[in-house]
Amino acid sequence: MIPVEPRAAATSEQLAERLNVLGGLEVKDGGATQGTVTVRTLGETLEAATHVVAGAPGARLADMFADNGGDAPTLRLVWALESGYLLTETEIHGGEYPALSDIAPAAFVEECEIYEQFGIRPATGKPLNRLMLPPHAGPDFPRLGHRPAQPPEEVHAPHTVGGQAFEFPFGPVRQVGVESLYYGLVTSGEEIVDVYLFTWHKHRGLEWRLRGTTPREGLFFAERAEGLSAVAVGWAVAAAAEAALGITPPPAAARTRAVALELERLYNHAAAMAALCQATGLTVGQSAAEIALERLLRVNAAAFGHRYLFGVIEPGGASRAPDAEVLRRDLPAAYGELRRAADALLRTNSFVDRLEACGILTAEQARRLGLVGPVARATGMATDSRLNAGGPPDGSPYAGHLVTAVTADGGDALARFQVMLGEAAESVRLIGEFLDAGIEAKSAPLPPGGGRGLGWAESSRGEVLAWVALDQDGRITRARLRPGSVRNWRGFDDACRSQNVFTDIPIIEASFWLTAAGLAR
Amino acid sequence: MNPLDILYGAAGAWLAAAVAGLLAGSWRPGLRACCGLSALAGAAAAAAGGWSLVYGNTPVVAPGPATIVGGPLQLQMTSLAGVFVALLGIVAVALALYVPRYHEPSRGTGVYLAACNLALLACLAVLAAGGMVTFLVAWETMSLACYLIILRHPRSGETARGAFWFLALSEIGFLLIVAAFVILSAKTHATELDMMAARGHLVPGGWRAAAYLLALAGFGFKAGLVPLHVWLPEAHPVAPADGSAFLSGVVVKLGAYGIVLFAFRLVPVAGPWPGLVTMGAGAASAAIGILYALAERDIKRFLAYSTIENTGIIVTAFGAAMVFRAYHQLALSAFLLIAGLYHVANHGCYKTLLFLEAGVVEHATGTRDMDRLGGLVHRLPRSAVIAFVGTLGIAALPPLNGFVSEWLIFQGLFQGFRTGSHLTAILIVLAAATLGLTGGLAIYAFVRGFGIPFLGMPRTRQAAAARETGQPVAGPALLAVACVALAVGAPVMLAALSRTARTVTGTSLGPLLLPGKLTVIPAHADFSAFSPTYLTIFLVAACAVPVLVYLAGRPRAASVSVPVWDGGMVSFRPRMQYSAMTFSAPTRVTFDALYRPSVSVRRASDDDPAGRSGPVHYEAQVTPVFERYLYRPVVRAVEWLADVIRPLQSGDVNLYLLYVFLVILLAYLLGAV
Amino acid sequence: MPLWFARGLRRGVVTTRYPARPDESAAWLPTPPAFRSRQLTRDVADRMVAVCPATALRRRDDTLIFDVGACTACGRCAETAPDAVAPSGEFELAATARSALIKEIPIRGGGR
Amino acid sequence: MNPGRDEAEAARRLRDTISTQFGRSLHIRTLDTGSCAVCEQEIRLLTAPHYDLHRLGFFFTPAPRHADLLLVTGPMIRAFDVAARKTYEAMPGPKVVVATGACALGGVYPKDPFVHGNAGEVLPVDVWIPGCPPSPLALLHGLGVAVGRLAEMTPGLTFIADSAAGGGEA
Repeated sequence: MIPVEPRAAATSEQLAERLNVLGGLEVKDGGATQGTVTVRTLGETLEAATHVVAGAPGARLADMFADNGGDAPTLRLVWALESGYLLTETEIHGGEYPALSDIAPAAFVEECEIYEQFGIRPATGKPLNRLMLPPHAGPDFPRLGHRPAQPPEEVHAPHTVGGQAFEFPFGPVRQVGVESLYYGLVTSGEEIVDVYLFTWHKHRGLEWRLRGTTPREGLFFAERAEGLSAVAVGWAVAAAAEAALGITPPPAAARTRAVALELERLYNHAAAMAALCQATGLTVGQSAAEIALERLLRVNAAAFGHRYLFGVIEPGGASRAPDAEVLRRDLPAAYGELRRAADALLRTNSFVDRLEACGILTAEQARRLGLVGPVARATGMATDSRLNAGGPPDGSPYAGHLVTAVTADGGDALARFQVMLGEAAESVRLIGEFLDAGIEAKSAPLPPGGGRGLGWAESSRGEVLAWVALDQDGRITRARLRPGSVRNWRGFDDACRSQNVFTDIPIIEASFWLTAAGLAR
Repeated sequence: MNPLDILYGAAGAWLAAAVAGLLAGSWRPGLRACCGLSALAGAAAAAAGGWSLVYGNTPVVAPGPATIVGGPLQLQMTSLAGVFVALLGIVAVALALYVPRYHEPSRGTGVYLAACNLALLACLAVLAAGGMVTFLVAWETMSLACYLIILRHPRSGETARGAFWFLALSEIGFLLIVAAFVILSAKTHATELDMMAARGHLVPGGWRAAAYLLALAGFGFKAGLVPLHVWLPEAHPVAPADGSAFLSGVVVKLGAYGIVLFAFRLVPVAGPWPGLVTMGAGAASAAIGILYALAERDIKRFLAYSTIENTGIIVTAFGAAMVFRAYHQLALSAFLLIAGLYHVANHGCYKTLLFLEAGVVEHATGTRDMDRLGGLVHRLPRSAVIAFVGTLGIAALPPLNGFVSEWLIFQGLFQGFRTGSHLTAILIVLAAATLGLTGGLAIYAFVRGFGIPFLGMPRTRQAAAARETGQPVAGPALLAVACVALAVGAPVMLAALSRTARTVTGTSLGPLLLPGKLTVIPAHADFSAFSPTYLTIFLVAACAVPVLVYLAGRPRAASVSVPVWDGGMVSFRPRMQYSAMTFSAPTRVTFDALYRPSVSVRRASDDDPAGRSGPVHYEAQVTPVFERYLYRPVVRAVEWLADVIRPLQSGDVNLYLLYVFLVILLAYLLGAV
Repeated sequence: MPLWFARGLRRGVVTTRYPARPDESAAWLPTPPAFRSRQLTRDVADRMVAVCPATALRRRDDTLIFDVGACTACGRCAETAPDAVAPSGEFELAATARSALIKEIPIRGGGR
Repeated sequence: MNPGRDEAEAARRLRDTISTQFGRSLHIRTLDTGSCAVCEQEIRLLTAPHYDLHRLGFFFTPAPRHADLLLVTGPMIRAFDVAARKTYEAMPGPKVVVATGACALGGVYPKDPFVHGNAGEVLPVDVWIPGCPPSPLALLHGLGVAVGRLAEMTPGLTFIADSAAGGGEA
């Protein structure tokens, strides 16, 4: 084992050199965006390399995915360090790779997904879980890679319930106006013993669909992966394409994108507040929050021509820019509505008591599961991809502005609600600063040729990662979408397990404010 | 011709049945003859019991030579014992109809049937005992016969343990009963019960109280009052179905008979406190009994705890009757005595029925664990209907007899204010409140007791493979008819019982109790009135009206039957139903101070905390408070004492000579004094 | 402890009069495009068909088949041919027959 | 889909029975067959103070057993069609199916191994509401058309903007 001396934020370059010591390495600097360093490791040294990187202070496994690139599938790990992102690529031969979830537990769900899509399994042989594969999926079910050798029945952990508990089936068709998602609530009659989710009802195979499309056409589908985070996912895919082609959007267009992202964060947090009031049964509070939400959506429609900001982002820049005067006039009024409703809620004892100690997540759980966004910040982790992804690269509009990661401790529904309110206030301030700095609807032309790039954005649900590989005539050969919901639904299981009763589940789900569409893609 | 003569016939038939059982061994026609004789005897006993209710006490008779049983064999058929004899008869008939199809004739069947009939005979002797010695000898014979019954299937240590618990506690109880009788007969210089009752004034107050408390404790062991109840949940599951039905239906009732015998006939103690003590013990037994019933998965243990609850209700009624007598409210006292006796008959019927049905379920599926049953209503339709009638009865739901008797007991308890003393009134209302809690929990327990095994989807293959053919139905059906008859015919039964109360408390409540032909007044007309017969008729009519309206106004469009809405899920699995323990989880949480549950959970994500979902295992165990904190210390103390005393008998001859010398010396000294 | 009842009353009525009277917020909604058939030529139509991600546009020799139901009002056709496309301003497009949503736009732009 | 005479005829008869039977109140059950969560948000906003469908006599109900109208969103994922059939069959007749959003009308997702692409493939759709997402006003208009209380505008529109006004008038 290589002794890793604890030092201040180990920048990804220093880490790359230390990984060189392992031998068999090739450091490839990833594209124009300065924040990403790509390291190619060999299969044998993968485990050692993962230990080294996981050991670095503040290292967090942001994503793990596979690609059918060469003759054998290549495994890519995306590590988020203080100094930016580190991408390790490894060729996997023989359909087995060392179990990375033992080192970084956050990798478990990705291991299950890689098994379903590419058929390669971690070496330990521990049972995996079914994610996107419907139970009746035949061998002809479309996959990104080739079919897994072992049939799923042997690999997947059975959801058997033993002893005196019983499984309360909930879904997939749930309350009105709520997405289809199947919960298996294992309960002892009073409190919840275990929760598991089936998400294959909403799997539209977006990563399979993006193959062969140009970034511009791919963006149309990427935005609809998780409609409520259309801007964030669109921005991540556009940034990935720009990183692959080595261009950066003009600063004014980047600021337009940032305005759209902050507007999206605002209306999502208003919608979350309305859902929390509905879950706790405070109907007047819910109406007040929905009034604020509607006014924010109308601000979006007036500024960008679409209530949910579809079509604003395009590869290279922004397709539309808002009229600064309209935004300066309407936004403060709409946000004032939200602020007044939130202050009244925080002074309503019945509401606050209902949220306290409901769906508790500890910082240790958040770190172990690799949670992102308000859910992680509510446990005290100050992770914000706008902030510390290798310092805002020159292309990022947040470069010159003070971005504070709003955190709270306690990890319960109230902490998440307070983080959302704090972020809403930050967003309005940032929008004002961006409008002052000047915005316009311009986009840099995409040069021909191919490449690979990693893009990210901070959606209202957390860090969205996208990785794109373009072939020579600019068509996507492999796209990886990882909206924030994919990570935070794992926290939802743990939050429900902290012995809450049935009526807590809608409150916990509203406080997370995730989408099943984002999880199932 | 008096009821006692009919009982000779019954006794003779039972004796003959016992001998026939012994001779038959495993010969099927022989066993059938034994059951026939037993049924005949049962019918005779039922007739005698019913007649004795109205006939009053027969004179004491001493048939046969005086020293057959080491003392004068004195028999007397009192009307107080009439209900119990009638119940004994009906249960005997039901068991006789049930046994042939339940027991496969094997080597021990003959002996077992002989023991059963012997037990029935002993019970009859206890109830018809005119003298102290007859009573005690018959009581002990009954205990031993029941011990043999429980040991029918000695296949596992569990059976031996359950039988031993029964015998041990029975013997302790017997000692206390003997002590009580000795005190009374010593003071009144008589061994005949009537003589003792007549000379009751000779017994000074202190001895009278001591005798009553000893009797209460002694009979409490057999009746199952709470701290003394431990043998019931141990013995019932291991006894065969008809054995445990007999135990719960009749033997436990003899405990109640003993208490009412001492309280009302032999030694009416002055002052309210014995009544309050009895009522307190009864209320506590009722509440704790039903709470433990809710924490049970085994059907028979669940029914055993329910027996404790119902005995608690009966004893509470008798206790309240004693309290009202102490405050010279004789009408109310007689009314509550009648209500208690009526509840004895009711509980005897539906509890025996439920135990027989539990036997059918175990016979058909091979298991008694509720969490392994389910969906039996489709596979055992007839048994399900009969069990439903029994469940309606025991859960005290309106049309049936359980409701009538509990309603009468509540009417009596609610008139606590007539005692005049505030403290007593409060205590009586407190007992009524405890019974109210018990009533609510009883409905909750029996919805679970009937719902989990009979409704829903079968949880295991055995439950799915259950078949009705060949299962005994006649016995439980008879008891179901008895329950309905007791409910509809309640006024008739109460009229007969009022004659019994007159023989014991001396107040004739007849006209006051039943002003109209079918309405019942709880001793004071200004309080309330209630007619079980009209209630049943009205309820049946009320149910019929919506059915008729539906049939008349039914939509003509073709109706489409669609599976139950399940949220669009692919398929329901049996594990997605409430199980016995999860259904009773709310009480386990509310009363965790009593239960002290110990929970063990194993989840897939425990060993590898990375959000993996997979198999889950959840277990919640309820700690047996009485066995652990009351009986275990007593047993350990006895063992310790035994270790201390053992050296005395070390087998050394010199030591024995020393003992002989010391005894002689002591005798000399005592003689000299 | 805020009086939610009073707060609700103070906030007043914000409910729209729609459908009795039109709602002014409808002006900001994205609406499917309307085509100027005189400015339409075959290659303009082909460019628009190529750029439409939602396969709402198809060309059958001289008519442009426009499926209003499939249109997501993303505005990409207006970007490629600004003079041939104008916002229709129609958002009340519910139809009881799917065929009512499929419109045929004649291409009269001189066949260039 | 042949826009034959019998289809329009059946649709008209259905709407007559509905307007006579339901008169002023209708219960709606929503069904998400794979939407991107934005149509769901617009449907939730129907109960918001700004739009408030209760004043028009429409009510949301969780159980399909009590529902008269099924509001379908999403491109009807193949793995979901069992649940969709079950929801439709769990509703008592007469019932109306409204497909809303470009996904359900076959726009966004073409027919492929993952999705049917069009709600009409699995459920008999009576009213189609376009839009991505359809705004709450468009939804209210769609519901009005479904119960026959609002006029259907689309047949009259040509989407040809030749005159100076540029509007898509008849």
